[in-house]
Amino acid sequence: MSENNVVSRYTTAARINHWITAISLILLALSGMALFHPSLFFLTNLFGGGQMTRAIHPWIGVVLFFSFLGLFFRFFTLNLWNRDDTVWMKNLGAVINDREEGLPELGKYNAGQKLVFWGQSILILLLFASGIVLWDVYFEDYTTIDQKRLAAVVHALCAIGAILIWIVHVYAAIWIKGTLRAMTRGSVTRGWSWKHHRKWFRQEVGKP
Amino acid sequence: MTNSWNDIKNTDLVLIMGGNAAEAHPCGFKWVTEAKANNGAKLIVVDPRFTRSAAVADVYAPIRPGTDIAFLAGVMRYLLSNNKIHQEYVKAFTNAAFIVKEGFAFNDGLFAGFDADRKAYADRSTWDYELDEQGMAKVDETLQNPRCAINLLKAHVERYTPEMVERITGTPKAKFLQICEMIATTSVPDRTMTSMYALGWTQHTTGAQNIRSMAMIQLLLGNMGMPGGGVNALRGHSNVQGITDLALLSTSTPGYLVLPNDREATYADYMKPRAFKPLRPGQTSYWQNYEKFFVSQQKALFGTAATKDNDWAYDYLPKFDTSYDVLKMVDMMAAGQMNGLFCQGLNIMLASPDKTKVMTGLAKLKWMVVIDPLETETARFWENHGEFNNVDPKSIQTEIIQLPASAYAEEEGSATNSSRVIMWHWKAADGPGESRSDIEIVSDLHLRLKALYAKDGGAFPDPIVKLTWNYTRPRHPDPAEVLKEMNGYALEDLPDPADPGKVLLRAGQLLPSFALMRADGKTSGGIWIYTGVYTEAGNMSMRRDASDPTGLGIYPKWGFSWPANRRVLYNRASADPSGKPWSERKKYVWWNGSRWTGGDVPDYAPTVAPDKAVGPFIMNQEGTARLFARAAMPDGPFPEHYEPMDAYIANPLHPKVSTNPVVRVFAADAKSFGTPDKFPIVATSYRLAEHFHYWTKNVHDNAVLQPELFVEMGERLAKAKDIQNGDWVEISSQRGAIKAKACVTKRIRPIMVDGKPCDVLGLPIHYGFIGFARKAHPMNVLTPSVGDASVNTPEYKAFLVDVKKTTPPAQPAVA
Amino acid sequence: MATLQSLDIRRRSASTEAPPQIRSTIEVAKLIDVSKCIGCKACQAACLEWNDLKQEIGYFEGTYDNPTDLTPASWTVMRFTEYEHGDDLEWLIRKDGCMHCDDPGCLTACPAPGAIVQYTNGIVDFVSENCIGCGYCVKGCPFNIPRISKVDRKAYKCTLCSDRVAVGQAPACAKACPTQAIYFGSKADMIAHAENRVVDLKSRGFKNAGLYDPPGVGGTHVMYVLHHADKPSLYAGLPDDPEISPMVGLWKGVMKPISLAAIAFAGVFGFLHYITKGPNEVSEADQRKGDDLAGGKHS
Amino acid sequence: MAVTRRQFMTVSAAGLAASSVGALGFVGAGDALAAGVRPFKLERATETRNACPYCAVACGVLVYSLGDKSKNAKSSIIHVEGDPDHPVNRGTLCARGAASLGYIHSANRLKYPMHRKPGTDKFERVSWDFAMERIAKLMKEDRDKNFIAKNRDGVTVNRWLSTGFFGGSSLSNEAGYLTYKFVRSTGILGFEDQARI
Repeated sequence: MSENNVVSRYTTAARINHWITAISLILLALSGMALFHPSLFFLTNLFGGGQMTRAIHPWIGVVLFFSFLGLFFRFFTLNLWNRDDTVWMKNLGAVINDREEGLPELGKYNAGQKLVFWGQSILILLLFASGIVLWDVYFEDYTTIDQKRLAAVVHALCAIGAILIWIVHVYAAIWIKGTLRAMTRGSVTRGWSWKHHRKWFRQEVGKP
Repeated sequence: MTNSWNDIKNTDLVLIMGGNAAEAHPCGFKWVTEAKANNGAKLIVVDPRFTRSAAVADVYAPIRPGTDIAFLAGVMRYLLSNNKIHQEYVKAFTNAAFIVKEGFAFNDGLFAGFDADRKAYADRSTWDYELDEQGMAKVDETLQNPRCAINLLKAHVERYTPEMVERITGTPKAKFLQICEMIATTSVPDRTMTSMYALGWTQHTTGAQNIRSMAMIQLLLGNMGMPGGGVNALRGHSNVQGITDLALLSTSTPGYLVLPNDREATYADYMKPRAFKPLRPGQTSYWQNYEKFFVSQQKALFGTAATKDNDWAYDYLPKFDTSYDVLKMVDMMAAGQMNGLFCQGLNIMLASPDKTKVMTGLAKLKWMVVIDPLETETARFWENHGEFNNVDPKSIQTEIIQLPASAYAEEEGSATNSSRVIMWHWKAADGPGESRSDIEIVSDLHLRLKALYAKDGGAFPDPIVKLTWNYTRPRHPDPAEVLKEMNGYALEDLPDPADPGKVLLRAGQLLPSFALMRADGKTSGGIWIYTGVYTEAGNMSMRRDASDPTGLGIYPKWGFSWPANRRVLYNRASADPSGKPWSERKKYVWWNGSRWTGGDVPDYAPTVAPDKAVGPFIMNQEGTARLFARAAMPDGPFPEHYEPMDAYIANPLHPKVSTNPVVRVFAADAKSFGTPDKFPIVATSYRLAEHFHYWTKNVHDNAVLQPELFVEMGERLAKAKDIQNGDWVEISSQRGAIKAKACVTKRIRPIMVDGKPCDVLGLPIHYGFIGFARKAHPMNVLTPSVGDASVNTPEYKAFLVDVKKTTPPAQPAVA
Repeated sequence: MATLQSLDIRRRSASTEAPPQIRSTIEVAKLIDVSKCIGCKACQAACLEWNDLKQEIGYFEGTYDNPTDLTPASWTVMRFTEYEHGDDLEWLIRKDGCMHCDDPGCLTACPAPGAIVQYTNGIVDFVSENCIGCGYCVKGCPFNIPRISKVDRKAYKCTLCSDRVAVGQAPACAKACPTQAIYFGSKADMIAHAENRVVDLKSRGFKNAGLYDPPGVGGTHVMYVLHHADKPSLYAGLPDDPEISPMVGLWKGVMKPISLAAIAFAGVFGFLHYITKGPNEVSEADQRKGDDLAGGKHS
Repeated sequence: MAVTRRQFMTVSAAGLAASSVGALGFVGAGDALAAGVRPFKLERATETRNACPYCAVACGVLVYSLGDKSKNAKSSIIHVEGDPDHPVNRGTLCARGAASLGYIHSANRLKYPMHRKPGTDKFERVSWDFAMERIAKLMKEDRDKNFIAKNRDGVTVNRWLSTGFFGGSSLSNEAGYLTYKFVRSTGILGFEDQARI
């Protein structure tokens, strides 16, 4: 740590893991949207055309899945739900309006982050499963056309869900200043920690 | 065909029996669908299997293979006993009223004159008419005489009751009667039935009699010579009609003339029985012209070497002591009596019955020449193909020369379809590699042989050295030039017999009609029935005018239909004795007061008035068609049911004469027939819509459409033998065994024969060990080497087998 | 404007703009009369030959169906069904292949612009150049027709010989068919012809004979005359009442705009939130408190 | 219409623009159509009338070949379809006829005369001249040795039984007639074709 007045939040490995996931997700969203809506088909050019987009998309999905699996096992214990999260959720309005005073002190993740975590976990699992069903190159013969049709709907719905969650996630990082550096430099300021994740901060400070 | 493919559209009822037109002749079958769709016609299919023809039939009836005569005789009995015959037609145009000689009889399965030692009807003298003092046949117009042909026929078929028909054929009585009723509806003058048959009738030891039975039915119904009527052989190869006309057959010469035999030592001996004097007053008896056709042919073959003094080179023709047909040749080969063999586009190893015998024969040859566009099993019979052809090349001493022939679309010339229409085809491209046309190959061989004999002499060189080959380019004769020779031309000026001052034809001019042929050597013509195909007006086979003025599908200006561009044979019979059409609906050819007219060329002298009472069947001495065949058939003047040589049951009609008594069985094959105790299943062989004989296994797309040999069997049999669809099974007969994949189908059901259920099994023929389709055992391993009593067409269509589950062939079936 | 005068485009997959619609041409149709079909596979052979397709040679699989299913190189196959009822047996033989729906599910499902087009004459054609091989057409099709090639990952199916029709010729299969079980012409003529055929079939005892032109997909440009029009599924599973799957409808219908709207809404919401609420920043006080907490520990 | 260089440039530029737009996914309907519909492949192929080689219906066929039969174009058959004028098939073909292009170009077509010596396990390529000379010699040897001029009763029979000839029923009439003349002149009686089997 180059500065003394920061708190370490993510290890280098965690950050690499996160960014692989993030980039995969963005690429998946771009390629997926290109194939989802005709007005966005031009995005296939980013991937070398329609055939390439179609071919690459599932492979990126595989990367995302395993990358996310890493994140999942890294963080799932920290994302277990507790009573404070329920309180926090009840005061979501206050959170959005940046009036967090009086809310319980938070651990490493607030309820919103936990929802992002669990939301993406479930959706990525569903996306992976439905994606396999749709991945005709290798798995065409294992499912019926009706199952594939269902998978297509599930895949699209989950993808939209995941994109929406991603938007919330990204926006939160942009809105809450000082957040981004957690994933760029691995550390956050003490003030940020105090303000947003005081319980976690106390724990970090209390560490030997 | 007596009629034509197009004429089928005029029919009211189609009976497909002894054939499977939808699969074997789909584009001809179109005219059945047209008749159904536009003429309200019904379609009846009688077949051991529910075929693709049956799939579009109005009525389907199963039948045990090899029992068609019982069925058809049953139909005759129904028509006669219910008076559903065309009375006036039968009386006037058939020999129904002719009185048959005393002494003619049929008892216990045998006609009069049987010689048990020779296994032949040695004395057929009673198979004829009573003649009067003038040598004319006696008739009883009242049909009262019990020896009238029709009364003898009635007595003969009386045994074929619906119950007996069911007992022999397995066709349920109700179905049989339903079909009889339908057939009977065409006995009226304004309705006709057409019969479409092919190898399902010919390939039996009673083959010719099968067809005769149908001809008799059509005569009883008054359907011969009628539009939408006739007996129509669908035939196999694209030019099998032409090649038959041209007599690439052991004992024939072109135009259905007959090669001399040992009993005809001199030309006079040969011509004597061919005088064909009329048997009724005033009849045409067209074969009286036999000598004109024969002499013209000899002039075409031997030119100036054929003279009156040397009896038109009579001795240049070989004489036969017996028929050297396919079965006979294979028997001789297997006995080591042959040294050389040519196979020009005939894959004998797959095409002949009893493949094991064929193999033995081929291996005993000193040399064989194979001329073919394709690789064949015959050319490679010495090559080891694992289980499918398990031979040791080292032990086979046959020298083989394989010559590449050009094929389809690579040469020009004419061909004759089964409607007897001669049509020209043009060349589109050269053949592959160094391939040559058959014309070039044959010409080269002949010229080399001719040169050898001219130079060195040898055994009787004359016919070879004197054979005409005076084409502009002898090694590459122009097909048009050859067709002109076949058509014939005048060798000298031909004066008009009516007006000697006039010349009918100048020397060198092409004959417009065989009527101008002469027995004095002044005309030449290779095949009289083709005369008119190439006249001074040009090559008629090239005509492509697709107009059909009458709408009856005659197409008179398309190609040239032999004889004399006639499309429906015996068409004079489409008008009643007074020359009026039998009905307006079936109007075809009629007398207009001064001549015969209509859309077709009349099969009759054009200006002979009806009151001259000349019969419409002008080729016959009596001028009528024959319900009673006289001595024309070796196995009886009436058809009789005999069991196939692999007999499933003892013949219920006469168990002591169960099979055809005059069938030729070679000594080598005496023990080659199966019995139902060892082989309890009746099998038949057939063609599939997707393949043509043994050629198309060499065509990728056809191999895609039917890739592998299979054997069809009913669910009952499969269950009894624990066979599932797609299993490998072994099929065995007295001749050998093969493996194939099972096709278990509802389309073959067991039928009740002689009171017990009979299982039928079917095998397609098309597979072998050469080609892109999966390798297979040739199915003719199973079939018997025995043929029809009249013409020795092998009995491929009814034999006994057994079947059991087995393992896949040792060598994987990879193409 | 279409480069081929005879084939104007009516619909185009994954396209936001409608092609020019000013001209009107006759609609064509292929009428497959199952009651005349002899299953000779001439249509299959003609199709393979005309379209230069090289189908792999298979094995006998216990049935006359060869190949056993449609493939990228077999755009039509005959399907044989042995239909037993009581003592009677019928061998129902149906030529299977693209139905050229008026409302084509494949085109609806296709995400690649112009990979599937529907001409004004009714032919639905795959434009291989634009195909991305995603297989959505397979999922969109109510008849299970398109097949994706393992070689070039492009979708293939019957084109109704658009190349032949474009120059005024009948499709290769229709021309070849020996028994006129395949008939080609204007859709109006084909319907009229079918009506005559139905009368003939009824006269032969097929009380339920009829025309198969399923309304669920807006009608088709390949129609069947069936002897048992009340039970199309007898014919090797011809759908009784085909329609584009509701799931495909959902996926390719309302979901598309709603999803985009949701995403846009999320973006707009964030933007508005940011400009109204401003960034969520750490105050000096929080900073100090944080330092204190950490500092206490550190010093 | 003559296209000036300037017009050509303009056209090209427009084409370039169009193709760039195309690259972004806005393909024009016409382009899609042009790409989608295969050009009609027979437009200038040479058409020859022939007859299907298979069954005895002998359907009329139109054979299309590459090239216009000009001196420097080697004809190669590219397509076969039914002849609509032919009264019997009226343009239709069955599964065999419709696939007959595959017969013409079958990999199993014979291209060269081949010779298998007794007891060997392979065919060797030989010249036509060798093959024909050999056949003529074999024929003459066998005929001279086994020709039967008279039978036991002294009747002139002039037959040759030790060699047989199976002819093909797919020969043209002319080839069949010449085959008949050739074979009959030698005295061969074992002379058959598919008509009987």
